[in-house]
Amino acid sequence: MPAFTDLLFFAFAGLTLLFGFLCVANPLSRNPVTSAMFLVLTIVSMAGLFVLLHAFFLAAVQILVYAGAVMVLFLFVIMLLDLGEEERRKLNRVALVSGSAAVIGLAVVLGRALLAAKPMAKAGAVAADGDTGALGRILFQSYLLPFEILSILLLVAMVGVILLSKKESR
Amino acid sequence: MTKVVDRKPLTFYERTYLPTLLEGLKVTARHFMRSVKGGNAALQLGDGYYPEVPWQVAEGYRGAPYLVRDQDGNTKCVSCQLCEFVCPPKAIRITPPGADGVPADRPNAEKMPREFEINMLRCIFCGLCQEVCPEEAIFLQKHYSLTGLTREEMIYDKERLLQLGGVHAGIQKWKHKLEEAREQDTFPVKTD
Amino acid sequence: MSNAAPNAPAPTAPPPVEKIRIKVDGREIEVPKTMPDWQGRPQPTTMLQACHLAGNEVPHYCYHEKLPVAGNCRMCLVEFGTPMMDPATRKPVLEADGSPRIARSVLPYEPQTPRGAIACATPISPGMELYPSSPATRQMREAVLESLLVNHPLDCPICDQAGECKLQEYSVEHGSGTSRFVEAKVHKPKAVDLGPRIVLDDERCILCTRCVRFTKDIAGDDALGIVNRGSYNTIATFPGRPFDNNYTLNTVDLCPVGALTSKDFRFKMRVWFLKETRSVCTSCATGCNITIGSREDTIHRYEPRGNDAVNGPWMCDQGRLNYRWIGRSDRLRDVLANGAKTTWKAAVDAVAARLAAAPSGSVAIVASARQTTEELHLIKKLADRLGAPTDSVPREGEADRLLVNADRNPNTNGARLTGISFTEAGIRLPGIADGIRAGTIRSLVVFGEDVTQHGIGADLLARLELLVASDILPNATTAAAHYVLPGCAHAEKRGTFVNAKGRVQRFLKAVEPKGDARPEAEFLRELLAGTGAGEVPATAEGLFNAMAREVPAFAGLEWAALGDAGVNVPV
Amino acid sequence: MLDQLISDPTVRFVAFGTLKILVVFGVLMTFVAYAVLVERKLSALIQDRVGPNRTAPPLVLKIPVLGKLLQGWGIFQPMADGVKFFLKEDFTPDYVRKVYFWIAPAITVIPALLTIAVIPFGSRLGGEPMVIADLNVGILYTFGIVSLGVYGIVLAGWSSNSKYPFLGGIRSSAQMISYELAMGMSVVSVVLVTGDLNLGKIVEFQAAHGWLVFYQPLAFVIFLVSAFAETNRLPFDLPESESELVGGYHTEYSSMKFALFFMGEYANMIASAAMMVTLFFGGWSLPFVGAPAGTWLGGLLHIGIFLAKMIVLVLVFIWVRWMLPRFRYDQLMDLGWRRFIPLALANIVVTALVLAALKS
Repeated sequence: MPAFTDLLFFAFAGLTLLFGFLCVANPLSRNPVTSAMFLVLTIVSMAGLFVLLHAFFLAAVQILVYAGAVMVLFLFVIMLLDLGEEERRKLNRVALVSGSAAVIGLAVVLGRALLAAKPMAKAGAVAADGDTGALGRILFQSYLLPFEILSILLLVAMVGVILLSKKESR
Repeated sequence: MTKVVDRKPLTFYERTYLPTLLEGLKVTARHFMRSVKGGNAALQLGDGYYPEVPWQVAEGYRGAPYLVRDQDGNTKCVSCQLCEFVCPPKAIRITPPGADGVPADRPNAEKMPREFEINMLRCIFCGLCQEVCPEEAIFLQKHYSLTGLTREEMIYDKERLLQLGGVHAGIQKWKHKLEEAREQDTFPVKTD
Repeated sequence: MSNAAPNAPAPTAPPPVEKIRIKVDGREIEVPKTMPDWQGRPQPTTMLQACHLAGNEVPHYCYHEKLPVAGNCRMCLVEFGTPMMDPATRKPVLEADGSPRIARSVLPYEPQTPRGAIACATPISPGMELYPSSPATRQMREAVLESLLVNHPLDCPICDQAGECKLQEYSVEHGSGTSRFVEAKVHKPKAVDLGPRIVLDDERCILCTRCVRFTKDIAGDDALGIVNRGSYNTIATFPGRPFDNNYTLNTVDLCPVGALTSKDFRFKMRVWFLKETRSVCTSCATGCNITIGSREDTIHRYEPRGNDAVNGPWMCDQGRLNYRWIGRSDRLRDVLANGAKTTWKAAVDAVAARLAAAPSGSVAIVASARQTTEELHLIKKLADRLGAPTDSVPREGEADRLLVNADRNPNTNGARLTGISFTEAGIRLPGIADGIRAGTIRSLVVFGEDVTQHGIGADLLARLELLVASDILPNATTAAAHYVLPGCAHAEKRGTFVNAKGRVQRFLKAVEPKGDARPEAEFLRELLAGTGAGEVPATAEGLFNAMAREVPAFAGLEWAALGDAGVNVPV
Repeated sequence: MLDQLISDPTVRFVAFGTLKILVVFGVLMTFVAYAVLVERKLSALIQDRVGPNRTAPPLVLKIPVLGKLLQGWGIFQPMADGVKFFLKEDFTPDYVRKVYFWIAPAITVIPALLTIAVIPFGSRLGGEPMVIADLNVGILYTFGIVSLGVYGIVLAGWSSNSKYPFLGGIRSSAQMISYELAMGMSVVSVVLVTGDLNLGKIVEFQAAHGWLVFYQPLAFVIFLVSAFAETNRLPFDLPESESELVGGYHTEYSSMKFALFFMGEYANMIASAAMMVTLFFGGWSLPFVGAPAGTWLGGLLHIGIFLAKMIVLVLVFIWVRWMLPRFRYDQLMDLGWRRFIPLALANIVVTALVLAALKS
């Protein structure tokens, strides 16, 4: 039933965009907790998109790691800091110009990349039915170096946090 | 001089939480087995327990506060509102008589509350109202199990409080004052 | 010396008062030799005033700052000592260490018995030593209280004074706690109807005569007196004559016990429940300072609040009892558009749009001198924006020699200073009526007044395309209005009035507005924004400060600097 | 026509799927209700009390002996509780953040119910696999859904706008994250042994090779303890600890909204027990015997075996509650981060080494 899958795709894609928009520019509420909750919904809808691509592993990990852990930490921090309603700020001209320049630049790069890409060449073969084995092979063979570098980056961040938060002991 | 008591360091075995776990298991299992085997008298179904046989309160028990009447059947409360003021959960609500309100049903006492309400949902049976009352008009009595179907029902009004409270025979201060005044023929005394 | 000096020079500083040194509780202080008495004339400083300056309050019943001294309650007895004089040499007797020897006020034939002096009437002299905390003073106070309580009925539970009763307070502070009195108390009449507003309970009276002195010396109506002898002393009026003048209720404030009580406040609410809010009386242009006693959004009484620049500690009965209208059940509660209930946003938006669309000069505004100065200022801004003529309504009555002003509007000067009315209120009203009759004025905005009573009759109102009325109580104008915007009484908002003498006084909010009613300044602010007249601050403080910057008459004033007593501006 | 419909795979899938969902949901809800009763009865027996023994409809009481007996066992108590929850006044305090306050109970209870979807509660019944959704990444799905459950508690605590619920919410978020890590890591070694993320396959592996609890005892202990923490059960019920936080995150809740939290806790407990049965106790299989059932009787027997194991584990959950006092918060964190995570990591390394050695 390709039509049904397409329908689901558009539903999830639309929801992702809607929730993403509500996360950053909610016209009804400027509450940081509301924004965080919409980010969670964005992540969940994106997981839906992954499921449609038969990337079950990725979908599950997306929810487990981002929605389940990272966002809970976000919420934890927001609540502990007791952030109030965000004031609607006046637009800063410098920020506006530089911000839109950045967005346009990013859009150009992304557009070119998308145009250059071959549509759906062999993506299906790699993540067929969420084969964790295939994913593991890619991660630990083809992209081992970036993976390890990322791990070291995280390690560095972790060490930094421990150093910063550790109490002075004499 | 503070005395520092050193904690006995736990052994590795103890730090695994296992001994306490086993100990707990032993205790709970022992009680469970005893209950199941019938060592527990309470297990025997039957009568003699609370809902069927109401609990007899002890002397001096402090239950719900009610208003009382004196031996002549008059309202003792004079609407001084001290109980309303002292009530920690703000359960008492008194409507004073005002200038044109009904005078007290006792001669000489001049006033009594137009309305006296106790919200039994708020009342904590602390007894401060009884403590503070200069007229001995409110007493904590023996009711402890107050129920109702609505919140409104649990706000007891003056009539209900007086009816539940009954009669408290005590010194009739205002009557005594009136009699004392009547014995002095110097001044006419208003009796109503 | 020229007596033709209309612009009096700046008043010269009063000549420095001579100081004398005395000791209070062993602590040496310097006090002025004379101090103003109840009429403000300099008189030798009394022991009571000296103790007050030393920070030691002497208890008293009959003494009152603003009344002649009687010295009959004996509560202020204080032990004292004076430097000894050698009768032969007329020189002070000195102790071995060179300090003057002090003769304590104990009786010569009974050395243990203190012989104090009444502090309210005894002047001090140089070198005097006062002992307001000594055991002898304490003993005297205890004895006086015991004697005052001999015949007191102790019926605090049914006494309205309980909670603000000096007898209660001093009994706690200085009394003995038990009575040695076993005989039957003398019973006197209770609940005596003294006049239309006063009830007297003779048993509670301690015969301090404050009420007698007030009615004689302040109110000028020698109505009260003391009759009978000894234990049977009672306060009374002349037989068959009620105690009735416009200041009788001040005796209730003065009465330190519950003998004189107000019929209006009688048995209404215990005083310890009342929230006290500093406010200003609105019954006339005098602007007496008052304290509003309210509980849970119900106002129970007004009391005068001392302010020597305005009303001293007094106020008139008429103003004091003029509070019931705030709690009236027919108060305007709903925002109405053509008689139908609507929301504030809808009504204010519609009114703002129609006013903004009206051609310049076709709108007129009638404001009220009962409104706050800030509101009048906002109305003026709105009028300037719309090119509208404005005025307020005069309200005249009879003045008396004490406090009541002939102008019965609390803020006529505010209306003048903000430019709402011309030098005299109401002279532009006929012009507005003519404009409506001629058809040049087609929209009218009315604040807090019934214009049908003031020359703009119902027939004229019917000709208007738009009639907006903001008021507190319904009247003929609100009945005819297309839009009704419910407003607030002064007790429900904050703001300032300018009294007849140009004193800017602020008042605070005591109770919540009824129903949907809102302070006028709030929706005026929205109207201003809606008609494009700009943004104004949202709070009473901000509004006042902004007004002080814009209106020359208030230049340099600030909300915070007004204080509780107010500030004078030239009028 | 009807035959054709039945043989159509899509129709079969939808029909059986719906049926399974309904039955599983019904059974789960009954379990939740009676778990409460069992908890109350068991705690009463442990503490020398009687427990609920008063509720009974008048008609039942008329039955000579059985009526009195059923009443004594409190069989009708859950129904009375349910009726009470529905009839209680459902109030929302004025000062709460209303939207979050209302959806928080739902967020708590829904993940607990969703977890059940991937649990193979039997082998086969009439050729139909006894699992609602046979997912390839079943374990990950469970963890993902369970990790969402914390939002209910955190939002309930935050939206109540009151100090005790807030502390409960904060505690819960930290506790859940900490123990999710240990729990996830303990399962990794299980997955290493079985080589599959599909829960059905894991059960089949155990049916063939024996229960995993014997292969991975350490992983089981860590999983069990973490399950206590994840379900907020004593000794780790710090988010609601009555003695210090009044009721924790559900202090401000009443009526059905409170009942949802209550149901969420018990549903979570049952889901954890089911998960443990699947992962460590061979699911529907008995030690070293059993293959997917071919007959109806066999299928039902397998479901029975699964349920029996699950009930035993639920009883363990309940028993522990009356056995141990509450942990201190720092002890809880210490146990999670400094004991279980290193132990689980070590377990993974050892398992991997052993597996590699066996392979080579």
